Amino acid sequence: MPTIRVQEAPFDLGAESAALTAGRTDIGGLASFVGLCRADDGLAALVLEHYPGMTERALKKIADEAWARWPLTGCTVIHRVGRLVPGEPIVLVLTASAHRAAALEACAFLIDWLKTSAPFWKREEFAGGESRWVEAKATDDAAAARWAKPA
Amino acid sequence: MPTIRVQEAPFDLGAESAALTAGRTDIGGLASFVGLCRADDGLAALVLEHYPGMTERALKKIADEAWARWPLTGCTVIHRVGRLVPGEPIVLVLTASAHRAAALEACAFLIDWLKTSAPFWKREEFAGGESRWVEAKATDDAAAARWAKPA
Amino acid sequence: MKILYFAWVRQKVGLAEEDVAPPDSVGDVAGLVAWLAGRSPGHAAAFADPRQVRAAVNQDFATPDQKVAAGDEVAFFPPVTGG
Amino acid sequence: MKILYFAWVRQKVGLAEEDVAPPDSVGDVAGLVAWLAGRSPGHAAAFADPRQVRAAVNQDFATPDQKVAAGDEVAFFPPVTGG
Repeated sequence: MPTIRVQEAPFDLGAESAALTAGRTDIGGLASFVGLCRADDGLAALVLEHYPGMTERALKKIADEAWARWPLTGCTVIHRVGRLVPGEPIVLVLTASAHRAAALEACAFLIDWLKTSAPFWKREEFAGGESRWVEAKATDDAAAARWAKPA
Repeated sequence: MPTIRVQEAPFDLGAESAALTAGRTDIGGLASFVGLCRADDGLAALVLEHYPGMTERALKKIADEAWARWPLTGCTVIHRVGRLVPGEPIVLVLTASAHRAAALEACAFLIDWLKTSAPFWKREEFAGGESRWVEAKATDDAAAARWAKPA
Repeated sequence: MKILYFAWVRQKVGLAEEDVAPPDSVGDVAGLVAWLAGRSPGHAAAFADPRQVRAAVNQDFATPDQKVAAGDEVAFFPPVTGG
Repeated sequence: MKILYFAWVRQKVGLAEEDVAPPDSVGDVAGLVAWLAGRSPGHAAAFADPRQVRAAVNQDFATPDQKVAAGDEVAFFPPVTGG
Protein backbone atom coordinates (compact mmCIF):
# COMPACT_ATOMS: atom_id res chain seq x y z
CA MET A 1 0.00 0.00 0.00
CA PRO A 2 1.42 3.43 -0.89
CA THR A 3 2.75 5.78 1.78
CA ILE A 4 1.62 9.40 1.40
CA ARG A 5 2.85 12.35 3.41
CA VAL A 6 2.39 16.13 3.20
CA GLN A 7 4.81 17.85 5.55
CA GLU A 8 6.86 20.98 6.19
CA ALA A 9 9.92 19.01 7.29
CA PRO A 10 12.60 17.86 4.85
CA PHE A 11 12.66 14.18 3.84
CA ASP A 12 15.58 11.78 3.60
CA LEU A 13 15.88 9.89 0.30
CA GLY A 14 18.26 7.31 1.77
CA ALA A 15 16.04 6.60 4.77
CA GLU A 16 12.86 6.38 2.67
CA SER A 17 14.56 3.99 0.20
CA ALA A 18 15.85 1.85 3.04
CA ALA A 19 12.34 1.70 4.53
CA LEU A 20 10.92 0.32 1.24
CA THR A 21 13.61 -2.32 0.78
CA ALA A 22 14.50 -3.37 4.36
CA GLY A 23 14.27 -7.13 4.86
CA ARG A 24 12.92 -7.76 1.35
CA THR A 25 14.39 -9.97 -1.35
CA ASP A 26 11.65 -9.58 -3.97
CA ILE A 27 12.59 -6.09 -5.20
CA GLY A 28 14.62 -5.89 -8.39
CA GLY A 29 14.33 -2.16 -9.03
CA LEU A 30 13.86 0.98 -6.98
CA ALA A 31 13.22 4.21 -8.88
CA SER A 32 13.10 7.64 -7.33
CA PHE A 33 12.53 11.22 -8.30
CA VAL A 34 13.29 14.22 -6.12
CA GLY A 35 12.06 17.64 -7.22
CA LEU A 36 14.14 20.55 -5.90
CA CYS A 37 13.73 24.30 -5.65
CA ARG A 38 15.84 26.14 -8.28
CA ALA A 39 17.17 29.67 -7.91
CA ASP A 40 15.84 30.83 -11.29
CA ASP A 41 15.69 34.57 -12.00
CA GLY A 42 16.73 35.64 -8.53
CA LEU A 43 14.22 33.45 -6.71
CA ALA A 44 14.63 33.76 -2.93
CA ALA A 45 12.00 31.23 -1.85
CA LEU A 46 9.04 29.14 -2.94
CA VAL A 47 6.02 29.15 -0.67
CA LEU A 48 3.85 26.05 -1.13
CA GLU A 49 0.22 26.09 -0.10
CA HIS A 50 -2.06 23.06 -0.03
CA TYR A 51 -5.67 22.10 0.76
CA PRO A 52 -5.43 20.03 3.94
CA GLY A 53 -7.53 16.93 3.56
CA MET A 54 -8.11 17.14 -0.19
CA THR A 55 -4.38 17.18 -0.96
CA GLU A 56 -3.75 13.96 0.95
CA ARG A 57 -6.82 12.38 -0.73
CA ALA A 58 -5.56 13.41 -4.17
CA LEU A 59 -2.06 12.03 -3.51
CA LYS A 60 -3.54 8.78 -2.24
CA LYS A 61 -5.78 8.50 -5.31
CA ILE A 62 -2.84 9.02 -7.69
CA ALA A 63 -0.63 6.59 -5.76
CA ASP A 64 -3.43 4.00 -5.64
CA GLU A 65 -3.76 4.30 -9.41
CA ALA A 66 -0.03 3.67 -9.88
CA TRP A 67 -0.33 0.73 -7.50
CA ALA A 68 -3.13 -0.73 -9.63
CA ARG A 69 -1.41 -0.11 -12.99
CA TRP A 70 2.05 -1.46 -12.16
CA PRO A 71 3.10 -4.47 -10.04
CA LEU A 72 4.69 -2.39 -7.30
CA THR A 73 6.04 -3.75 -4.03
CA GLY A 74 6.42 -0.29 -2.51
CA CYS A 75 5.50 3.33 -3.24
CA THR A 76 6.21 6.48 -1.24
CA VAL A 77 5.10 9.99 -2.13
CA ILE A 78 6.14 12.89 0.09
CA HIS A 79 5.32 16.51 -0.78
CA ARG A 80 6.53 19.42 1.29
CA VAL A 81 4.59 22.61 1.97
CA GLY A 82 5.57 25.93 3.49
CA ARG A 83 8.55 28.12 2.66
CA LEU A 84 11.44 26.46 0.79
CA VAL A 85 14.66 28.11 -0.33
CA PRO A 86 16.64 27.24 -3.49
CA GLY A 87 18.44 23.90 -3.18
CA GLU A 88 15.81 22.40 -0.88
CA PRO A 89 13.90 19.27 -1.92
CA ILE A 90 10.17 19.75 -2.57
CA VAL A 91 8.80 16.37 -3.57
CA LEU A 92 9.86 12.71 -3.40
CA VAL A 93 8.46 9.85 -5.45
CA LEU A 94 9.82 6.39 -4.76
CA THR A 95 8.65 3.19 -6.44
CA ALA A 96 9.82 -0.39 -5.99
CA SER A 97 9.03 -3.43 -8.12
CA ALA A 98 10.39 -6.84 -9.03
CA HIS A 99 11.32 -5.41 -12.44
CA ARG A 100 12.90 -2.15 -13.46
CA ALA A 101 10.42 -1.07 -16.14
CA ALA A 102 7.49 -1.05 -13.67
CA ALA A 103 9.45 0.95 -11.10
CA LEU A 104 10.69 3.50 -13.67
CA GLU A 105 7.35 3.96 -15.40
CA ALA A 106 5.35 4.26 -12.18
CA CYS A 107 7.82 6.85 -10.88
CA ALA A 108 7.53 8.98 -14.05
CA PHE A 109 3.73 8.58 -14.04
CA LEU A 110 3.49 9.75 -10.43
CA ILE A 111 5.58 12.88 -10.83
CA ASP A 112 3.87 13.85 -14.10
CA TRP A 113 0.47 13.35 -12.51
CA LEU A 114 1.34 15.15 -9.27
CA LYS A 115 2.16 18.26 -11.30
CA THR A 116 -1.35 18.48 -12.73
CA SER A 117 -3.68 16.77 -10.26
CA ALA A 118 -2.52 17.41 -6.70
CA PRO A 119 -3.82 20.56 -4.96
CA PHE A 120 -0.61 22.48 -4.32
CA TRP A 121 0.08 26.07 -5.28
CA LYS A 122 3.51 27.65 -5.50
CA ARG A 123 4.24 31.30 -4.86
CA GLU A 124 7.66 32.64 -5.85
CA GLU A 125 9.34 35.23 -3.64
CA PHE A 126 12.19 37.24 -5.15
CA ALA A 127 15.16 38.93 -3.57
CA GLY A 128 13.62 42.35 -4.30
CA GLY A 129 10.56 41.52 -2.21
CA GLU A 130 8.34 40.95 -5.24
CA SER A 131 6.19 37.84 -5.24
CA ARG A 132 4.02 35.98 -7.78
CA TRP A 133 1.97 32.82 -8.08
CA VAL A 134 3.41 30.20 -10.42
CA GLU A 135 1.15 29.56 -13.40
CA ALA A 136 0.24 26.04 -14.46
CA LYS A 137 2.15 24.85 -17.52
CA ALA A 138 0.65 23.36 -20.66
CA THR A 139 3.74 21.12 -20.90
CA ASP A 140 2.81 19.58 -17.55
CA ASP A 141 -0.69 18.81 -18.80
CA ALA A 142 0.83 17.19 -21.89
CA ALA A 143 3.24 15.12 -19.76
CA ALA A 144 0.37 13.86 -17.61
CA ALA A 145 -1.89 13.22 -20.59
CA ARG A 146 0.56 10.73 -22.12
CA TRP A 147 -0.33 8.37 -19.24
CA ALA A 148 -4.06 8.43 -20.04
CA LYS A 149 -5.25 4.93 -20.82
CA PRO A 150 -6.60 4.32 -24.31
CA ALA A 151 -10.43 4.41 -24.25
CA MET B 1 31.13 15.24 -16.04
CA PRO B 2 29.73 11.81 -15.11
CA THR B 3 31.13 9.86 -12.15
CA ILE B 4 31.72 6.17 -12.86
CA ARG B 5 32.66 3.52 -10.33
CA VAL B 6 33.01 -0.28 -10.41
CA GLN B 7 33.40 -1.61 -6.90
CA GLU B 8 32.78 -4.53 -4.56
CA ALA B 9 31.64 -2.30 -1.70
CA PRO B 10 27.99 -1.28 -1.26
CA PHE B 11 26.96 2.23 -2.23
CA ASP B 12 24.82 4.74 -0.38
CA LEU B 13 21.98 6.28 -2.40
CA GLY B 14 21.49 9.10 0.09
CA ALA B 15 25.18 10.04 0.14
CA GLU B 16 25.52 9.87 -3.66
CA SER B 17 22.42 12.04 -4.12
CA ALA B 18 23.70 14.54 -1.59
CA ALA B 19 27.05 14.68 -3.43
CA LEU B 20 25.30 15.62 -6.71
CA THR B 21 23.12 18.33 -5.18
CA ALA B 22 25.29 19.80 -2.41
CA GLY B 23 25.62 23.58 -2.68
CA ARG B 24 23.72 23.76 -5.97
CA THR B 25 20.60 25.72 -6.73
CA ASP B 26 20.29 24.91 -10.45
CA ILE B 27 18.92 21.36 -10.10
CA GLY B 28 15.17 20.92 -10.46
CA GLY B 29 15.06 17.14 -10.70
CA LEU B 30 17.11 14.23 -9.43
CA ALA B 31 16.19 10.78 -10.75
CA SER B 32 17.65 7.53 -9.51
CA PHE B 33 17.46 3.83 -10.18
CA VAL B 34 18.83 1.14 -7.90
CA GLY B 35 18.91 -2.44 -9.15
CA LEU B 36 18.80 -5.06 -6.41
CA CYS B 37 19.46 -8.78 -6.16
CA ARG B 38 16.19 -10.77 -5.96
CA ALA B 39 15.84 -14.19 -4.30
CA ASP B 40 14.10 -15.77 -7.30
CA ASP B 41 13.86 -19.58 -7.46
CA GLY B 42 15.94 -20.22 -4.36
CA LEU B 43 18.83 -17.97 -5.42
CA ALA B 44 21.52 -17.85 -2.75
CA ALA B 45 23.87 -15.34 -4.39
CA LEU B 46 24.75 -13.52 -7.61
CA VAL B 47 28.42 -13.44 -8.57
CA LEU B 48 29.23 -10.53 -10.86
CA GLU B 49 32.31 -10.63 -13.07
CA HIS B 50 33.63 -7.73 -15.12
CA TYR B 51 36.43 -6.88 -17.55
CA PRO B 52 38.67 -4.46 -15.61
CA GLY B 53 39.52 -1.53 -17.84
CA MET B 54 36.96 -2.18 -20.56
CA THR B 55 34.04 -2.13 -18.14
CA GLU B 56 34.96 1.32 -16.82
CA ARG B 57 35.48 2.53 -20.40
CA ALA B 58 32.08 1.19 -21.46
CA LEU B 59 30.35 2.82 -18.47
CA LYS B 60 32.08 6.10 -19.21
CA LYS B 61 31.05 5.94 -22.87
CA ILE B 62 27.40 5.30 -21.99
CA ALA B 63 27.40 8.04 -19.34
CA ASP B 64 29.09 10.48 -21.74
CA GLU B 65 26.39 9.74 -24.31
CA ALA B 66 23.66 10.51 -21.75
CA TRP B 67 25.57 13.69 -20.84
CA ALA B 68 25.56 14.74 -24.50
CA ARG B 69 21.91 13.86 -25.17
CA TRP B 70 20.31 15.47 -22.10
CA PRO B 71 21.15 18.75 -20.32
CA LEU B 72 22.40 17.06 -17.15
CA THR B 73 24.03 18.84 -14.24
CA GLY B 74 25.16 15.58 -12.63
CA CYS B 75 25.36 11.86 -13.39
CA THR B 76 26.64 9.01 -11.24
CA VAL B 77 26.84 5.35 -12.28
CA ILE B 78 28.06 2.78 -9.76
CA HIS B 79 28.08 -0.95 -10.56
CA ARG B 80 29.10 -3.54 -8.01
CA VAL B 81 31.02 -6.74 -8.75
CA GLY B 82 31.77 -9.83 -6.68
CA ARG B 83 29.37 -11.94 -4.65
CA LEU B 84 26.02 -10.34 -3.72
CA VAL B 85 23.23 -11.94 -1.73
CA PRO B 86 19.49 -11.30 -2.25
CA GLY B 87 18.41 -7.88 -1.02
CA GLU B 88 21.77 -6.27 -1.81
CA PRO B 89 21.99 -3.37 -4.26
CA ILE B 90 23.83 -4.10 -7.54
CA VAL B 91 23.74 -0.93 -9.58
CA LEU B 92 23.01 2.75 -9.06
CA VAL B 93 22.14 5.31 -11.73
CA LEU B 94 21.64 8.89 -10.63
CA THR B 95 20.91 11.83 -12.93
CA ALA B 96 20.33 15.48 -12.12
CA SER B 97 19.01 18.21 -14.39
CA ALA B 98 17.28 21.58 -14.27
CA HIS B 99 14.12 19.85 -15.50
CA ARG B 100 12.51 16.57 -14.54
CA ALA B 101 12.02 15.08 -18.00
CA ALA B 102 15.76 15.16 -18.76
CA ALA B 103 16.66 13.55 -15.43
CA LEU B 104 14.01 10.82 -15.75
CA GLU B 105 14.78 10.01 -19.40
CA ALA B 106 18.56 9.94 -18.92
CA CYS B 107 18.16 7.65 -15.91
CA ALA B 108 15.99 5.18 -17.85
CA PHE B 109 18.35 5.37 -20.85
CA LEU B 110 21.37 4.59 -18.69
CA ILE B 111 19.92 1.56 -16.95
CA ASP B 112 18.51 0.14 -20.21
CA TRP B 113 21.83 0.66 -21.94
CA LEU B 114 23.91 -0.75 -19.06
CA LYS B 115 21.95 -3.99 -19.33
CA THR B 116 23.04 -4.56 -22.91
CA SER B 117 26.34 -2.73 -23.37
CA ALA B 118 28.42 -2.90 -20.22
CA PRO B 119 30.76 -5.89 -19.81
CA PHE B 120 29.35 -7.55 -16.70
CA TRP B 121 28.38 -11.19 -16.38
CA LYS B 122 26.15 -12.62 -13.68
CA ARG B 123 26.38 -16.14 -12.31
CA GLU B 124 23.54 -17.38 -10.10
CA GLU B 125 24.35 -19.63 -7.15
CA PHE B 126 21.50 -21.65 -5.66
CA ALA B 127 20.96 -23.02 -2.16
CA GLY B 128 21.54 -26.56 -3.43
CA GLY B 129 25.05 -25.66 -4.64
CA GLU B 130 24.03 -25.54 -8.29
CA SER B 131 25.22 -22.56 -10.31
CA ARG B 132 24.47 -21.11 -13.76
CA TRP B 133 25.38 -18.10 -15.89
CA VAL B 134 22.51 -15.70 -16.49
CA GLU B 135 21.56 -15.51 -20.17
CA ALA B 136 21.11 -12.18 -21.92
CA LYS B 137 17.47 -11.24 -22.45
CA ALA B 138 15.87 -10.19 -25.74
CA THR B 139 13.64 -7.83 -23.71
CA ASP B 140 16.76 -5.99 -22.53
CA ASP B 141 17.91 -5.54 -26.13
CA ALA B 142 14.47 -4.18 -27.01
CA ALA B 143 14.52 -1.78 -24.05
CA ALA B 144 17.93 -0.43 -25.09
CA ALA B 145 16.97 -0.24 -28.78
CA ARG B 146 14.12 2.20 -28.07
CA TRP B 147 16.79 4.80 -27.24
CA ALA B 148 18.47 4.49 -30.65
CA LYS B 149 18.44 7.81 -32.44
CA PRO B 150 16.53 7.97 -35.71
CA ALA B 151 18.93 7.67 -38.67
CA MET C 1 -22.26 25.72 2.97
CA LYS C 2 -18.56 26.06 3.72
CA ILE C 3 -16.49 27.87 1.10
CA LEU C 4 -12.66 27.65 1.00
CA TYR C 5 -10.30 29.79 -1.08
CA PHE C 6 -6.67 29.03 -1.94
CA ALA C 7 -3.66 30.80 -3.48
CA TRP C 8 -4.51 34.01 -5.41
CA VAL C 9 -8.23 33.30 -5.19
CA ARG C 10 -7.86 33.52 -1.40
CA GLN C 11 -5.78 36.71 -1.70
CA LYS C 12 -8.30 38.43 -4.02
CA VAL C 13 -11.34 37.41 -1.97
CA GLY C 14 -9.48 38.41 1.19
CA LEU C 15 -10.73 35.36 3.08
CA ALA C 16 -9.43 31.80 3.51
CA GLU C 17 -12.93 30.51 4.23
CA GLU C 18 -16.49 31.58 4.92
CA ASP C 19 -19.87 30.03 5.67
CA VAL C 20 -22.58 31.07 3.25
CA ALA C 21 -26.25 30.31 2.69
CA PRO C 22 -26.96 30.88 -1.01
CA PRO C 23 -30.60 31.04 -2.17
CA ASP C 24 -32.28 27.88 -3.48
CA SER C 25 -31.76 29.12 -7.03
CA VAL C 26 -28.02 28.37 -6.67
CA GLY C 27 -27.84 24.68 -7.56
CA ASP C 28 -24.45 24.06 -9.14
CA VAL C 29 -20.83 25.28 -9.07
CA ALA C 30 -21.37 27.78 -11.91
CA GLY C 31 -24.39 29.26 -10.11
CA LEU C 32 -22.43 29.45 -6.88
CA VAL C 33 -19.57 31.28 -8.61
CA ALA C 34 -21.99 33.86 -10.06
CA TRP C 35 -23.62 34.35 -6.64
CA LEU C 36 -20.31 34.57 -4.72
CA ALA C 37 -18.96 37.13 -7.24
CA GLY C 38 -21.67 39.53 -6.04
CA ARG C 39 -20.67 39.42 -2.38
CA SER C 40 -17.80 41.95 -2.49
CA PRO C 41 -15.37 43.68 -4.88
CA GLY C 42 -12.75 41.09 -3.77
CA HIS C 43 -15.06 38.21 -4.70
CA ALA C 44 -15.80 39.93 -8.01
CA ALA C 45 -12.08 40.27 -8.74
CA ALA C 46 -11.37 36.63 -7.85
CA PHE C 47 -14.13 35.35 -10.15
CA ALA C 48 -13.68 37.95 -12.90
CA ASP C 49 -12.54 35.21 -15.29
CA PRO C 50 -14.17 31.98 -14.08
CA ARG C 51 -12.04 29.96 -16.55
CA GLN C 52 -9.00 30.74 -14.40
CA VAL C 53 -10.63 29.26 -11.30
CA ARG C 54 -10.92 25.54 -10.46
CA ALA C 55 -13.38 24.10 -7.97
CA ALA C 56 -13.70 21.12 -5.67
CA VAL C 57 -16.88 19.91 -4.00
CA ASN C 58 -16.39 17.90 -0.83
CA GLN C 59 -12.68 17.59 -1.69
CA ASP C 60 -13.12 16.18 -5.20
CA PHE C 61 -12.35 18.23 -8.32
CA ALA C 62 -15.63 19.49 -9.75
CA THR C 63 -16.87 20.87 -13.07
CA PRO C 64 -19.15 23.97 -13.35
CA ASP C 65 -22.25 21.78 -13.69
CA GLN C 66 -21.53 19.84 -10.46
CA LYS C 67 -24.49 20.09 -8.05
CA VAL C 68 -23.97 21.86 -4.71
CA ALA C 69 -26.22 21.86 -1.63
CA ALA C 70 -26.33 23.03 1.98
CA GLY C 71 -23.70 21.21 4.05
CA ASP C 72 -21.23 20.86 1.15
CA GLU C 73 -17.61 22.01 1.39
CA VAL C 74 -16.79 23.90 -1.80
CA ALA C 75 -13.28 25.16 -2.60
CA PHE C 76 -12.04 27.56 -5.28
CA PHE C 77 -8.43 27.84 -6.41
CA PRO C 78 -6.16 28.40 -9.45
CA PRO C 79 -4.90 25.50 -11.60
CA VAL C 80 -2.56 23.45 -9.40
CA THR C 81 1.23 23.88 -9.54
CA GLY C 82 2.67 21.18 -7.28
CA GLY C 83 5.38 18.64 -7.94
CA MET D 1 48.75 -11.05 -28.66
CA LYS D 2 47.01 -11.10 -25.29
CA ILE D 3 43.78 -13.10 -25.10
CA LEU D 4 41.31 -12.71 -22.22
CA TYR D 5 38.32 -14.93 -21.44
CA PHE D 6 35.35 -14.09 -19.23
CA ALA D 7 32.38 -15.88 -17.64
CA TRP D 8 31.56 -19.31 -19.15
CA VAL D 9 34.02 -18.79 -22.00
CA ARG D 10 36.74 -18.58 -19.33
CA GLN D 11 35.40 -21.66 -17.56
CA LYS D 12 35.25 -23.73 -20.76
CA VAL D 13 38.70 -22.67 -21.97
CA GLY D 14 40.08 -23.23 -18.48
CA LEU D 15 42.14 -20.02 -18.59
CA ALA D 16 41.47 -16.38 -17.69
CA GLU D 17 44.15 -15.19 -20.11
CA GLU D 18 46.97 -16.34 -22.34
CA ASP D 19 49.59 -14.89 -24.65
CA VAL D 20 49.45 -16.31 -28.15
CA ALA D 21 51.29 -15.81 -31.44
CA PRO D 22 48.89 -16.84 -34.22
CA PRO D 23 50.26 -17.30 -37.75
CA ASP D 24 50.13 -14.38 -40.20
CA SER D 25 47.13 -16.00 -41.87
CA VAL D 26 45.04 -15.01 -38.83
CA GLY D 27 44.00 -11.44 -39.66
CA ASP D 28 40.61 -10.86 -38.05
CA VAL D 29 38.48 -11.86 -35.05
CA ALA D 30 36.75 -14.69 -36.96
CA GLY D 31 40.10 -16.11 -38.04
CA LEU D 32 41.43 -15.85 -34.50
CA VAL D 33 38.37 -17.73 -33.15
CA ALA D 34 38.93 -20.57 -35.64
CA TRP D 35 42.62 -20.75 -34.75
CA LEU D 36 42.05 -20.59 -30.95
CA ALA D 37 39.39 -23.33 -31.18
CA GLY D 38 42.13 -25.72 -32.30
CA ARG D 39 44.34 -25.17 -29.26
CA SER D 40 42.58 -27.55 -26.80
CA PRO D 41 39.31 -29.40 -26.23
CA GLY D 42 38.41 -26.60 -23.78
CA HIS D 43 38.97 -23.94 -26.46
CA ALA D 44 36.96 -26.05 -28.91
CA ALA D 45 34.07 -26.28 -26.43
CA ALA D 46 34.14 -22.54 -25.73
CA PHE D 47 34.00 -21.65 -29.43
CA ALA D 48 31.71 -24.53 -30.52
CA ASP D 49 28.98 -22.01 -31.39
CA PRO D 50 30.75 -18.75 -32.28
CA ARG D 51 27.39 -16.91 -32.38
CA GLN D 52 27.21 -17.29 -28.58
CA VAL D 53 30.56 -15.56 -28.10
CA ARG D 54 31.18 -11.81 -28.19
CA ALA D 55 34.58 -10.20 -28.72
CA ALA D 56 36.41 -7.01 -27.86
CA VAL D 57 39.64 -5.76 -29.44
CA ASN D 58 41.68 -3.38 -27.30
CA GLN D 59 38.67 -2.99 -24.99
CA ASP D 60 36.15 -2.02 -27.66
CA PHE D 61 33.35 -4.34 -28.76
CA ALA D 62 34.36 -5.95 -32.08
CA THR D 63 32.63 -7.74 -34.95
CA PRO D 64 34.00 -10.96 -36.54
CA ASP D 65 35.57 -8.98 -39.42
CA GLN D 66 37.49 -6.66 -37.06
CA LYS D 67 41.27 -6.78 -37.84
CA VAL D 68 43.62 -8.12 -35.18
CA ALA D 69 47.43 -7.90 -35.02
CA ALA D 70 50.34 -8.67 -32.72
CA GLY D 71 50.20 -6.52 -29.60
CA ASP D 72 46.40 -6.37 -29.52
CA GLU D 73 44.40 -7.29 -26.45
CA VAL D 74 41.50 -9.49 -27.57
CA ALA D 75 38.77 -10.66 -25.20
CA PHE D 76 36.04 -13.27 -25.62
CA PHE D 77 32.92 -13.50 -23.47
CA PRO D 78 29.17 -14.27 -23.54
CA PRO D 79 26.54 -11.59 -24.21
CA VAL D 80 26.67 -9.21 -21.25
CA THR D 81 24.23 -9.44 -18.33
CA GLY D 82 24.94 -6.45 -16.12
CA GLY D 83 22.63 -3.87 -14.68
